[in-house]
Amino acid sequence: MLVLSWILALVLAPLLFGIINRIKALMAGRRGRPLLQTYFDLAKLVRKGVVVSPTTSWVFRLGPMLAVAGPLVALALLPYAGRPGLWSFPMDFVVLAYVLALPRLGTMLAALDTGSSFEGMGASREAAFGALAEPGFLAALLAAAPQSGLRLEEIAAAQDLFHSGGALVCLALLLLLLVENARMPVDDPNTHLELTMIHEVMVLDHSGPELAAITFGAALKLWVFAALLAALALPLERMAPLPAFGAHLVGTFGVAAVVGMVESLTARLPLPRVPAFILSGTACGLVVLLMEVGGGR
Amino acid sequence: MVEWHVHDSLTVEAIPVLTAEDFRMAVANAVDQGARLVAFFAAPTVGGATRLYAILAWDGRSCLQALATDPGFGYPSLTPICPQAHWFEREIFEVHGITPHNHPWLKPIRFHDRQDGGERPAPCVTEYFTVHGSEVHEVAVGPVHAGIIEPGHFRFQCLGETVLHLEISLGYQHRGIEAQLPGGPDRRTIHFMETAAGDTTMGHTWAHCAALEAIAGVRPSPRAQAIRAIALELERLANHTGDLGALALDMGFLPTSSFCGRLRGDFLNMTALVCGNRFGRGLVRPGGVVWDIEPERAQELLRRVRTTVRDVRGAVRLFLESSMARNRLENTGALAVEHAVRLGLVGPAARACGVVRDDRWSYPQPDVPLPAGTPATGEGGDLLARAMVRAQEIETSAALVERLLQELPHGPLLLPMPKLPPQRMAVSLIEAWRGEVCHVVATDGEGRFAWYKVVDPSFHNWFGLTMVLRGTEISDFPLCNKSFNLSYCGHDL
Amino acid sequence: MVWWVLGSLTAGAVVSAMAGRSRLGAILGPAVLVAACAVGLGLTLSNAPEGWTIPLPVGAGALRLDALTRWFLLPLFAGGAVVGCYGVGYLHHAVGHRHLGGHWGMVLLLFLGMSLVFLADDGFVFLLGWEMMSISPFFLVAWEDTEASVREAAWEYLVAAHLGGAALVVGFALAAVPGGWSFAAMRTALPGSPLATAALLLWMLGCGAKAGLLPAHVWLPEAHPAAPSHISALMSGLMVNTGIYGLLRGLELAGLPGAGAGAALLLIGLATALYGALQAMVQTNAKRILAFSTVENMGLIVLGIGTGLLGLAHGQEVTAWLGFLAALMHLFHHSLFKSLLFLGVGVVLETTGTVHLNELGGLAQRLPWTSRCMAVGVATGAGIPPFCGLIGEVLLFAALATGVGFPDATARALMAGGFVGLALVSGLILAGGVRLFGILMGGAPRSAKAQTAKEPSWSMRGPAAILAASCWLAAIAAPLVLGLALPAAGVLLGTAPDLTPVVRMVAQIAQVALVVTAVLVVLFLARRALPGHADARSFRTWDCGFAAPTPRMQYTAFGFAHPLWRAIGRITGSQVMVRLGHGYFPAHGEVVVSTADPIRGVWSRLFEAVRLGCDALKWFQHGRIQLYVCTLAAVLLGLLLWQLGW
Amino acid sequence: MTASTLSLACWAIILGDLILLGAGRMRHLLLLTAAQGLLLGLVTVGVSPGIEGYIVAGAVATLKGGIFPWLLWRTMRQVGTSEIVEPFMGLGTSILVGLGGLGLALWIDARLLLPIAAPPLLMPAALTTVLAGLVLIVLRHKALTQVIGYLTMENGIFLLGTPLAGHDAMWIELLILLDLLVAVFVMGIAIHHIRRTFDSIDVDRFCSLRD
Repeated sequence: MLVLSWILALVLAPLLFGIINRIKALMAGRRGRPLLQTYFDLAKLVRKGVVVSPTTSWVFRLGPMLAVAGPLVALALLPYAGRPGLWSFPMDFVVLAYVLALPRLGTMLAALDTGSSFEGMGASREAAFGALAEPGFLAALLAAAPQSGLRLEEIAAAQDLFHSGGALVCLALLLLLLVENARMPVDDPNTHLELTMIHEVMVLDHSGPELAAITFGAALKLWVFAALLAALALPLERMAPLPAFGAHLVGTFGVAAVVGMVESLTARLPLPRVPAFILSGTACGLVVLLMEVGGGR
Repeated sequence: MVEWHVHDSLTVEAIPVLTAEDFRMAVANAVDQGARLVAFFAAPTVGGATRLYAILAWDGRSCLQALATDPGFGYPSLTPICPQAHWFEREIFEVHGITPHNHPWLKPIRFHDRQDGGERPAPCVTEYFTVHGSEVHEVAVGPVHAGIIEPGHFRFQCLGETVLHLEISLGYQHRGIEAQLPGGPDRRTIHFMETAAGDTTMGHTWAHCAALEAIAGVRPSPRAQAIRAIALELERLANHTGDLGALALDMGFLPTSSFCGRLRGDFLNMTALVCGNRFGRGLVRPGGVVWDIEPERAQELLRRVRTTVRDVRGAVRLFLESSMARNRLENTGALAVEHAVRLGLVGPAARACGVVRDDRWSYPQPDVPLPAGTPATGEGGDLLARAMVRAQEIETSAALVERLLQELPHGPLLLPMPKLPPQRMAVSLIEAWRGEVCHVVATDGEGRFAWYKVVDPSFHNWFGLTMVLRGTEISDFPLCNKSFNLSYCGHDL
Repeated sequence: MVWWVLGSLTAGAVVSAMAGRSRLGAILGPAVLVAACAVGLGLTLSNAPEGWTIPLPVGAGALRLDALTRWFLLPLFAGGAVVGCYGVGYLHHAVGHRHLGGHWGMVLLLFLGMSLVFLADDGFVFLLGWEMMSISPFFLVAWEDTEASVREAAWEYLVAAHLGGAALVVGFALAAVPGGWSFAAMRTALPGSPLATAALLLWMLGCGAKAGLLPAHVWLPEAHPAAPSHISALMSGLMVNTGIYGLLRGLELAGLPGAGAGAALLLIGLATALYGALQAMVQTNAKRILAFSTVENMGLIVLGIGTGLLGLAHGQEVTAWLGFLAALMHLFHHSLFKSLLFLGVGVVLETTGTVHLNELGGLAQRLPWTSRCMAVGVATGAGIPPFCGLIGEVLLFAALATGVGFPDATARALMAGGFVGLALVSGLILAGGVRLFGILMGGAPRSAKAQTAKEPSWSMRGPAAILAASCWLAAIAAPLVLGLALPAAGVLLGTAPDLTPVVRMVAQIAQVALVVTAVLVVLFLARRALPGHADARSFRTWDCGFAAPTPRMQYTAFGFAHPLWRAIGRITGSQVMVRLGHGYFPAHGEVVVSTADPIRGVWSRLFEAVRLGCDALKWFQHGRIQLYVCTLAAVLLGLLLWQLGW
Repeated sequence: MTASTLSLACWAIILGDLILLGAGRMRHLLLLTAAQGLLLGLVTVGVSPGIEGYIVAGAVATLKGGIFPWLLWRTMRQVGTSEIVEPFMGLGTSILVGLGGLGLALWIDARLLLPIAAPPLLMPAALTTVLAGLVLIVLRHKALTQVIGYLTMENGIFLLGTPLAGHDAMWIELLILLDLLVAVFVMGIAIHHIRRTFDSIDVDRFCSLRD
């Protein structure tokens, strides 16, 4: 089951982008690109050669590897279908956050290695927003953790969408998912305007298999967040293994659908307002945490 | 100082030639008292010397004035006392090598080959205004852009996210149109005009025809004028709709952007219904228009305009009433009204700052009715104001088109054009969708073009864009740029 | 063995100082240091007997080697050997014309002092060691004494060290009142005594100043960067540990006081960590960034200690253990990566002559070794797997997270606040680390100095590589390291509760680190199989079609921090002054960014007030011997009366 | 009305307070105020069941959830003021202050000895609402925002009073009276502020605010 879920994640993660784009297209009254477009892109990129700028060094080539390695390992920490992940130990949610910082580190360093103002711009924004999002992510998960257990497995089991603080924790994670995965309204993955981008502008110089790695890493990262959110939102642990497995899968795609809806209906925030947006996500988690600390729950 | 009406012509000799100092003071005084510098250029005299001409427009009195001076190799610059002249003086310096002394920023406005015949420099390599300090970095955007837009180079001086200064270097679209016109009109002339700025075909073509008609003393029939006006307003409708959609797209607001993208196409197709070309090429010729709008076609157009405008209204309302979109638009890229006036901005960009300036009201073309109401203006000159002005202009344009379609006057489509009289000169002003298009034509002793000056609205407005960016966010630049939506080829010619 | 260590350090210091400018002076010192450190390491890891006495003129001083001391000696000797090797390479150009013997003599004296501080079993030896350790860095910092800023930093260091030292002297004097100067006596007599609180406060002041805790951190970002890089590594990686040690030992002697001290330390630690992290985010001098990073990490360690004390006060043993273990583990990891980073920046300084980020860049191409080591250091500092920084931070998170379940509401609130604050700090560290490495190493050189950078000799590259490898090893072998830390925490906390979950957690994190490494290796191999690995074309990339990029088009150090600075960084006191000419066509534009530490300003105003106060006392300095004698007599009389108890 | 619905309503009120502090546009502020008024009615029903409870709840919901916000909406439209809320400091700071307020409220709640047992989350919700109102009054430029602040604060005071109201029917009427008094008072002050802020605007239009 565990291996199956891992393989499924690897296979299906790029589909999330397809779902989001299809939803956006539907909402805008367009037909949209094929559901499997990300796969086609990946297949094309893997076969292509690479051009690197003369200013770059080993850092630039390492970045894409970190971008894949982080989410790959993070998958092993995720509880799946109400069952623990490959590892499950106290405080594994903090380790998850640190493992997920690996791709951020990789892409930012590679971006700065190009010596281009655009990539520096993206890295500078990513550094700021990533740093501000960190407390929100951890606070939400801590708030969701039951007194008895600090493992992701127990956190996922203790929460569901229709439970007092659960909805708020899920909202916090959804907002932070948008921030961490460079989605609207924080970042626009579809824009061509370098000056407004965050994630895309950092990877402008990558090409060929390295760009494929970054794209795949981004898809995996989105999968990790979506699957975590689904695990928290759905009462999977109370289901039989097979239905739970299916429900988790559907839930993960459901999160992608929600992201697609959000993207269809929102406009970009002005960049100076992004910290306030992150704070509002953080506040959702903090309220639950405060309630718990204050004994109000 | 000679003064005339926009449909009249005059002799070139009628323009008084002042000393450089008097010329400078006269222009500056006129601008202080409310005139606008619509064109300022150097042109050859009959004797072969180079003479500077300044065309001033008095919007309130609907009349034009002209002044000239013989500068020799240099003259005292107008820019320090009249910033509107800034860009014109740089152009004169670039093309003719006449130096405006004490010009604060004397450098070419277009990227071009080195004049001393040295090695061709790399694109955009020139001297930019530099903000010093170890923490300042530069951002060089362009000349190639990621979107499907024209080439241009933008050089930002930034501290992190804050733009300290922006300088724009253009010229990648330079085709030498003005240089190829003298000796005309010939068979190429009208095509040059139709493509001077691809999205402003109607504006430039009409301005060209109006200038020629003024020189020749031909007055096109009311029907031809009405068809011209319909095409001009359709061009305005298409571009404003497209601009609003693009603005929405740039902030990722999908509903409006996809709707407006389609609706812009609908407007273009209406122009195609009139003349077979979506941009209105081949419709207007000196003396009138080539294609007629028969009653059934008028009915079809009317139907289409009504439904499309209704859809546009819905999409734009969704956009401008969405609080997320408003958050993005409000107080972003603002320009104070006094800057807009002093820099001589035109078109929706100027009106959004609160400047009442629209040539459809100030210099109406003969037999064309005024649009209903007053020119649309905004407050604050921010992105929201520029979007609102466009939304209002869509309404007035649609109303005008409907009115014209319902009561199309009669008359011949195309009048024959006589040979142009010698030694005459005319200025035409057309409010195209982007702003004022100005054509200045003079004929030589045989009735051919002695020289021809085209001023696209972008020429006035590019510097306004740089002013908007000072001290704002670099991430706001794409939106600000889009809200001005200036032409590169219209500027570069 | 302990005598071998102390004796060789002493003798080496004397001989080396006498060797002066000779070649012997350049070699003898480091050789003795490395040898003594090797023996010291043996001592630390052996089952040596636990106590010794040294005959001192004022009586016998006592030394003791318990698990806590072992834990602190471990990085000291390990780091000492590595830094000694590095120093030889760093100073090789000074051989013959600078007084290298004196320099190394002072280094040995510093090590002697630190060893004594850790080994001391009574107040005298502790203070003796402390004084040695406080004075010698003054001469080490003042190595580049031709520069005014360095001289000023050295003086500032001396003042801070002496104020801290004075606090410690008074603290020990007070602590000795109930039972005497020996630690054993204090342990029995001090807890519960009314003097304990006062003594502890003074200890906290003295040790806090040494460790760079807010608000007494101001000297640290001045002095650490001013010193030669191997000395910076020593001071920032190892010497700050003495402050933490003093604090821990003081807490132990005072019987681990309760909730109040815990809450205070937690808050001070959190404030220090946040402030340090934010300052590290906006500073532009690489060494100052590292110094502020030290401040921040000391904050984290003290946060752990505070959490532990709070846990203890509320009877939550697991939290207490987690807190102290986090502090101890993080201290060890910090020694590794901070020494590493200073050695790396030392290479940069050596080869380019500058450590200002805005003059550097493009070094990853030119210094492949050093840049790789620095990357490891930055990743370790940010707690990125597979390096060891992660372990301490997760332990700290764990301590705080368990605290959220406390019965006491105030403690719960403190713990939850600490948890969220720590998360913010950890995010900031990553941002700051990326900035340091990215601006320093990435892109194109920003000045001619960086253009010609070259890798130095192996004596400088080797130590950095060893430290980088240790950063990884310490993560993979984390259960082993934890095994050493457990008895050290046991010295403070007594017998341990069931800590198997904690041990298993650390083992699992080590596994995660191992798997991350494995995944990276696999990806690396897979990359070789794909196109574009070896045959990548080097050509100008997109850049918006711009054909002539210049180094000015790269993000600057402060520019990179700008979004964060705008959001939360203004409390660092850094300011941006834009001078752009008026009108449409400005003639000149300039931007000045000042990154002065505002707390420094507060201190200098305070010192100014003290100076004015002293000026007021000048009437007393009249030179009349009679009055002086009279005053002395009055003081003595007063003391006598006090001693007789009225 | 179960206890869980009541606690959900309290959660909603607390969240509403925080969103109120983070809201950047006037129309959101007004919508939130209206929603809070309706929630207040819900809480009243929960705390004091019975016919009196329903009457009071209905009155409260109509007044605070309907009439007041609508009046303010109309005023805003007539004055033609910009939609943007003008905070002294960033909206993020306000949210942080609100979170601090929630913490303070929980802390006070743990130490407050009430004569009667109140539902668990009621007191924190009430105190947070009062503090949120305070923040709106103190940290905003616009007069209209301040009126909303007064309203919010008053909502909080009302919430504080509800558990007492359940005990004794007399209290209810007193509370309503007090409420109206406060409302009129608040409006009076607010209009004074508005008059100062919008000097040039026709003051007569504010008559619509009078009750």
